[in-house]
Amino acid sequence: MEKQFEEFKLQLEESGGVREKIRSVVTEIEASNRMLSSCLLSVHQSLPLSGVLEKANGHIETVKGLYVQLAEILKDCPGEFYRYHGDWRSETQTVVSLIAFLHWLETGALLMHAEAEKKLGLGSSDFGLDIEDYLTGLCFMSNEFPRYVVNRVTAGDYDCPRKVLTFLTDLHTAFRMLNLRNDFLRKKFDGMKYDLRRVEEVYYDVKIRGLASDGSAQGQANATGDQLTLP
Amino acid sequence: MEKQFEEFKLQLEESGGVREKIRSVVTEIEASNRMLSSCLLSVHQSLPLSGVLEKANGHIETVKGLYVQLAEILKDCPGEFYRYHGDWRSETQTVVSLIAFLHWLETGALLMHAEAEKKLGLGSSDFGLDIEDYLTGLCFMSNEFPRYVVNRVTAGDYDCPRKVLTFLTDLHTAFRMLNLRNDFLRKKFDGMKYDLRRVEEVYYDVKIRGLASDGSAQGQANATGDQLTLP
Amino acid sequence: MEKQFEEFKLQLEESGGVREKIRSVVTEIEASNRMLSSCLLSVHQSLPLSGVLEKANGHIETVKGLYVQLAEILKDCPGEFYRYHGDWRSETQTVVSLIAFLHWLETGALLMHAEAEKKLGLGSSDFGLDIEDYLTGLCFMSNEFPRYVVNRVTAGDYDCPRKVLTFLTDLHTAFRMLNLRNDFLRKKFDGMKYDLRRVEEVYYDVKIRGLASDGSAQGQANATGDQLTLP
Amino acid sequence: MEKQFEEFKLQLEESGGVREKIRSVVTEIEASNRMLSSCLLSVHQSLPLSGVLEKANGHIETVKGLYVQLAEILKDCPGEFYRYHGDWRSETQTVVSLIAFLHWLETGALLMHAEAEKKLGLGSSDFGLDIEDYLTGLCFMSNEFPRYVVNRVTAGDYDCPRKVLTFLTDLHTAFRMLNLRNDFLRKKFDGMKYDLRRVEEVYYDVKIRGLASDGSAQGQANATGDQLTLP
Amino acid sequence: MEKQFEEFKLQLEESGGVREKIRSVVTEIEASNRMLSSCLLSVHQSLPLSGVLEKANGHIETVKGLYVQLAEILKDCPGEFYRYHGDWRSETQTVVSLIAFLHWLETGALLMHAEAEKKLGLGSSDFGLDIEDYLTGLCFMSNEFPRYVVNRVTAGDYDCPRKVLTFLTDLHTAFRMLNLRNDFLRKKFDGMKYDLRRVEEVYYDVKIRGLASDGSAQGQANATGDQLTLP
Amino acid sequence: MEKQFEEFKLQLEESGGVREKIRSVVTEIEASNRMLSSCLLSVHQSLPLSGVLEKANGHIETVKGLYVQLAEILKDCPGEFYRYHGDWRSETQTVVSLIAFLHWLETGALLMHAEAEKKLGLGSSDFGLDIEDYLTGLCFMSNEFPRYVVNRVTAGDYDCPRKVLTFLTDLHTAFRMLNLRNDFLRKKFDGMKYDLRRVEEVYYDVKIRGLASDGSAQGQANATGDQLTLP
Amino acid sequence: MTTNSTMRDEFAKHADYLNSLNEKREKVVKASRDVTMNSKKVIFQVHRISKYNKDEVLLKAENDLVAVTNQFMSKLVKELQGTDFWKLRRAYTPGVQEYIEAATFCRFCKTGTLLNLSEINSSLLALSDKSIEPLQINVLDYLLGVADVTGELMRLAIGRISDGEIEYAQKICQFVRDLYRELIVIVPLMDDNAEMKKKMEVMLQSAIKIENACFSVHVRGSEYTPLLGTDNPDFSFFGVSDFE
Amino acid sequence: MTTNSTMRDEFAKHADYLNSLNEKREKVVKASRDVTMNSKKVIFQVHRISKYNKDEVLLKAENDLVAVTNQFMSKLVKELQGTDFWKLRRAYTPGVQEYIEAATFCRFCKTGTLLNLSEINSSLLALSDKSIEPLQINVLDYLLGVADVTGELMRLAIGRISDGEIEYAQKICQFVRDLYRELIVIVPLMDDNAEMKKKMEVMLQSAIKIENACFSVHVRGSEYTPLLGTDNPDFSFFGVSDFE
Ligand SMILES: [Mn+2]
Ligand SMILES: [Mn+2]
Repeated sequence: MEKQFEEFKLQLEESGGVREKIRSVVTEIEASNRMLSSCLLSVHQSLPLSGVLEKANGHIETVKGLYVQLAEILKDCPGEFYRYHGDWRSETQTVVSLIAFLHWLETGALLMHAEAEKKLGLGSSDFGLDIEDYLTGLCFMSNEFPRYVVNRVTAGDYDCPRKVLTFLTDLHTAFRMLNLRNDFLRKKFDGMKYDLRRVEEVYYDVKIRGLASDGSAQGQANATGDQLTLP
Repeated sequence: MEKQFEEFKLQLEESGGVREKIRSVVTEIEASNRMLSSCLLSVHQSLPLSGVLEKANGHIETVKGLYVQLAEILKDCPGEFYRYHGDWRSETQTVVSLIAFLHWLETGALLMHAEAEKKLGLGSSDFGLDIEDYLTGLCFMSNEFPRYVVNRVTAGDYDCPRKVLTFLTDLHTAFRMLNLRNDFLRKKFDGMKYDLRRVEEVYYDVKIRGLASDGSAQGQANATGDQLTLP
Repeated sequence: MEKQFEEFKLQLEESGGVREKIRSVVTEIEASNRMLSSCLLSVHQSLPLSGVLEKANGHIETVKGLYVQLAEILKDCPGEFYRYHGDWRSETQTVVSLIAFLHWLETGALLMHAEAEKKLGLGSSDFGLDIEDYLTGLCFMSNEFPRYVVNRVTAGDYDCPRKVLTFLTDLHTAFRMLNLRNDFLRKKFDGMKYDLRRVEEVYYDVKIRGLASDGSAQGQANATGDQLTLP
Repeated sequence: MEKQFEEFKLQLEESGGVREKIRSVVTEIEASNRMLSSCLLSVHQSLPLSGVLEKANGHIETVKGLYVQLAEILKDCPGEFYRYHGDWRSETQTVVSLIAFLHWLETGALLMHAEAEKKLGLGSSDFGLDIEDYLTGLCFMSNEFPRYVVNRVTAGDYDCPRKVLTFLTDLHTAFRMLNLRNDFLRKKFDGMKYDLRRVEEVYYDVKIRGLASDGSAQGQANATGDQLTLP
Repeated sequence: MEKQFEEFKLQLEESGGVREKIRSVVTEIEASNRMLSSCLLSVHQSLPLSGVLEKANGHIETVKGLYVQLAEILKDCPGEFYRYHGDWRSETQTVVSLIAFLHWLETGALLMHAEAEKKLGLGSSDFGLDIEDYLTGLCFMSNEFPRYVVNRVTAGDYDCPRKVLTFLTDLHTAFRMLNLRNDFLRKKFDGMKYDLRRVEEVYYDVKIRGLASDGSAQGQANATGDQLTLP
Repeated sequence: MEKQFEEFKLQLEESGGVREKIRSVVTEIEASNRMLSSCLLSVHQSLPLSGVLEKANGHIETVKGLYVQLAEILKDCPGEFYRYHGDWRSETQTVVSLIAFLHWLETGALLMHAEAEKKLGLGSSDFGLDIEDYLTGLCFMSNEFPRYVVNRVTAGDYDCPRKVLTFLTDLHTAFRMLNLRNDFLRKKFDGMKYDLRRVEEVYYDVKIRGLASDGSAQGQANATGDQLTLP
Repeated sequence: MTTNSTMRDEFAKHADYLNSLNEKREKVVKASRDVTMNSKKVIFQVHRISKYNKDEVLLKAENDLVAVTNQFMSKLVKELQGTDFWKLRRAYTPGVQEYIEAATFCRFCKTGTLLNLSEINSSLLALSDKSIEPLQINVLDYLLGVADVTGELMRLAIGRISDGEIEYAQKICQFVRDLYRELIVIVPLMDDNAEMKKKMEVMLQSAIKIENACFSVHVRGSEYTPLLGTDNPDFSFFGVSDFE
Repeated sequence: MTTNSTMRDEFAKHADYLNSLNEKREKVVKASRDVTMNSKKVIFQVHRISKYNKDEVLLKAENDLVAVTNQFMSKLVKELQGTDFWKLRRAYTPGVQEYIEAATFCRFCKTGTLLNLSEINSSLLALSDKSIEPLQINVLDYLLGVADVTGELMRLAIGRISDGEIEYAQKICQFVRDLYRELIVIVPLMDDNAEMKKKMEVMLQSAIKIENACFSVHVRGSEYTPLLGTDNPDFSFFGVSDFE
């Protein structure tokens, strides 16, 4: 009996050590996420977008470095990715939502799963970006849009709602293809329709007042800076 | 975007399918556990032990078959043992507690981790018996002993408390070597001391009344059947 | 549209009326249950059992009258027993627990389902005693026994634990035959084992002190009144 | 005692079996509802209505088939419709909301209770469409209209708000005739007034801008396809 | 002990009886409120105001009769007004909102506390109108105005927003004199700001289009009937 | 604004750093406590007391060193003892219970507050032993005695119950001088009554059998070693 | 504008009303907290009872209770004078309940009986200014306080057994059971009984704890009854009296 | 017995300690409640602001706040003197938070800036007895109070829009956003941040409410910008000024 427990002791200490290392990196990821999030929040204030994006990309580099550290730690535990997965899941969903929002700001397009992995320095080893985490992150990203379009319109950018609406409608349609289980992700996705609805209403508000361009005439006069030219 | 979600759909359906298959086997394991538990419970009623053990071993064969099925399902998902682990964790802890108790009844010794794996047909493939599940199972087993000694003494078996006490004290000492995290297992282990305490009290009750043998003289007169001769 | 809603109005008012009538009877059942329960509580105080039983049977007559009223109300809604069932379910479980306990006090035997229906004046019409309610009631009854045996022993009745233990063990064994769903009843039944365990401990306490009769010698001297002679 | 529990075992297994069968059909109904809902949602994107309706009617056929299966299962349990009713209640309310919305799109009129039953293949046997489920479904349908009129107006259909407003006002007036209990349905109905209010606001928006036709001149110019011609 | 509890039982049964009587009257008040509300709601549909008011006043007579009944019941419980107050509080807040709205429709002025009491037949005995209920009722009344002005404007009454705006602004200013706790009333009062905002927006809409009269020339052309001439 | 928050961030990071340092020391205290507890637990198994005490005192030295480290850390945060107090409160209560039990084993007397501080190397600086923690620790110590006397009697030391009983009775009487709030400490103190009761029962058991010495004749025959000679 | 100033007058009245109501409520809450804290002290004083100091300890407890009544309940009564008691009930019910708990606890220890609500209320009459309606504690607060006292009685019973006063413990057991049996019928009649329902569960647990303690003493005593050559269990060995 | 009496002496000390700690806690709780109630009144006074009475209303609010400081905060400070501030923090934190809320609210309305913790703390220094360590509000209570003020700012913003003060509303909006962006980074560093996390959610909702109101005014104004022949939306139609 004693010999067996001797061995258990070693194994438990080993996995305890792994957990401790993970915890420490995850705490740093959370702090970086907060910085990134705080930085991205300034898009609501119509500061010049280029400055925001540059600063944000700096934070992403930090986060990427941390994920590489995580992957390094996990390298010594082959086949145990999902054993510890719960320890960084929530932070990963957050970071996906942030980098996907940022990507949309930069390109007007959806950040693909492979791109997200690349941005976080993952995917080459066993340590990948779980699909459900990626999808949950997209749902969180969607939650940012209603506030964004409202503030863009207040800043005089009447074209933004249409663009966001197109993007969100496509995303929502794509999600509907999936057969989601009755779980956390499903609930988050069910919430996405409220974002869509709110964006529709904002679009309605500018459209009915004749403020929205019809999308055909690109590049109309606008005075509020560089945010409009991007997406 | 569509292509990516197409692919997600396939992957989610696949893992959904795995989960469904697991669920169905786990439901059967749970039912078998109930049968096994029900069968083992009759030791509290002082039925002849040999009959109980034989029947119980039959149920274990069933459970073993089910675990082999589980392992078979998981074979197609290399590296994902811990992804689905939560789906059968609770049932596994229960079955460990039952077969360890049975093993003690048969041999008076602790069922080792390797023996437990063997009894459940596991260990050869990726699908093993998680150490923490094994340990949690032992804690659950310990919970059965207070009731057992009480009923054995009522049935006139005054030697049982001493044997159980020795066994539980050793087990408790072995557990104390481990550096448990502040989690479920730790809480269960913390509960073991109440079992120990209760068995000590029963031993005290028989000892102070001069009913306990001193352990040196084996084979003293007892009238209640074959249970006493085993451990 | 109007005509349809006109009709709905009538139907909703009708079923509303039924519900109101049921509510009023159920309130009375609850009050009677309280009286009955208060009356039965005196068995813990070792008052002469015959007086308690007589008074209790009086209350049961009242309850029976109320169930007959309920059945009468339901007669006008054929096929809708289960539509309103939730409105009296909890009170029915309580009353079953009370009359089953009373029955055991009187006869030492289990109150059968058919007997319970008869005691409540049910069974002839569509209005029967739902099996799961009956079983839940038995679980509630079981919760009374630990306290009962403790108080009986304090009152000097050392034979009571053995009788109760035999009864509860049989009941528990019978219940184990059932394949209960993972619901309310299952949880209540899972609780029954704690009652059993407590009664075993009380029996142990009297047995180890040589206070328990061995069950063969009936009618030994006891001074605390008529409670002992019954079961 | 044993014989009684033997019998209970059979009965519980039987009703457990019924429940399992229902569960499996209801899961399919839920999936079909999701397909139907997803299909109907495209009316918000101003796709040609005729295609949407055709596809939707296909899904309804599937759902109808499933309800026929449910009714078949229940045939063996006369008088127990309400015993299992809770198992499909929520899905039924959803399907009613969907087919009623579809019906309005096709005819501009309210789907009557009898029509709803017919669409779901119910009503001939014991298995009918519970009135409260039907009414709750109508409330859910009402929740779709605010979003619908917003999107229709955005798409240039300025006549839609008036039509919806007339319909919702009538529906709301009809509901007000009912004396609803203080329950789930009542809460849902209380929510309908917010839908009404929102539609009034959209109507106000088009009216004050002189965009709304006055309802007398049908067939004014519109460019967004066939949706406008229907209701 | 028994004697005291006997007495308590009588007292509590008595107050239970009071409560039951209150409950029955309150149910009727609630039904009358629904009728009154339903009647008043037709002002949103631009029916001739005089008819609406007449009918509404009829309902108020009914409600008044019911409050007199309540006061009668309470007469037997001197000093216990606030013991039972919670039983009719919510209905009283509703009725205040309705009669205050009606009063505004009739006079364009605020219904004072004393007037409200008079309309409900209260104030002479112990049974008065609680001030916080009165104030909460006024907040509820305020919630009706945004919908009202929207519908009035839709019906062509462009003078209504200005009148409502003046009234609501004064009411809001008056409310700000109060020091509220962080409770229900404060939350309701917070809502009044949004009503005010909405009415301003409608006023702005008509003003900017030159539709609003400037308030000096009464009796300008309007085609939608008698509603405008009143306040 | 930014400047102030920058400063806050620094301050909070600093106190976060303090917390982290504390956490690390407290983890070590917890581990040492487990060792100490494990070592003291062997008194239940009747190992020679002197060895146990020596080993235990070694562990206490370790713990003392850790508390000195804690005090050192806190030196940089004057006046903030109670800010971080919650972080080591539970461990301190545990260590008090252990050293107080050890002290009783060595001297038969209560470890006073000042003595406890001294044993932990505290009291000279701002970092003291909170009185409520000390008292809670004493309650925890009391919980050990019932088990201790049971095992001592089993080991043949019939004099132990009397000594423990005297000590616990005095302690209980002293505790009753306190006016406690309805908090954690009161709940723990309530538990002490049950320990006292249990020790009395054991004392009664040995007394009634004539096994207990009457306390006047020290040094009566005992065979189980040196434990008895100490307290 | 006239309307406007009429409105202002109306709301000025309401503002005064709300301000004074709030101030009164605050004062009542404070007075209630004082009653709570000092009633708790009385309860702890009673728990200092032992086999030998009973009279002395109870005398002090009773004096303390009188002080609570005269100093703190009277303050509460004063703050409440002229208000609707039911309106501010939530502000003072904690204090009143704790006071009931302390008063009934003292009484039981003194006489073994339940202190009646009418007795308490008549003692409160003396505290009130004669000209204004005096505070009378209502049945609900009384019952809520009485429910709490069973927890203290349980603690007392365990202590009494330790002191060898088995019969005293059994008397407490009987008393708690009686209370429970009476209350179980009354609870559903109480105005807002969610709080009381929780207390009933605690009360049942207290009763069971006392019963288990009595059971334990009984079986232990019974084991040696024949040995000691007597019919009645001899509990004189219980308690620590014989070695002090 | 010696042991016994030593024990008694020891526990007599502890009893005194616990009694005086409890009494002090009670006094602090009461003082804190007074601070809360009167700070709330200051907040309501600020809300009485309108386009025209700004100076007058704020002057009264500031005077009221000074009264709260001198009458009620000073009482709290007095009760706390000589105690470990962290030990009794739970007893006074509600009052202190509400006080921070009132003080920062006043300051924002006056100057559009955030009142710093150091300013508040230096004003408290004046209240303390010089010989004893003065009460200094800690960062946590300050931040919790500041988080609350955003709710009041939201109410203020809605009111300002009604008064036609669109720019004022936008200034508030900017201020609340800045606060949120600063706090979001700091929250995880706070000692026990469950309470703060909840407040952050409320704060975000407040920000969104202000943004929506600003949006609504903006699109409505923009619709007619061309019509009015100007580049900037004309908000002069907002507010009730023009018909009074
Ligand atoms: Mn208490
Ligand atoms: Mn506030």
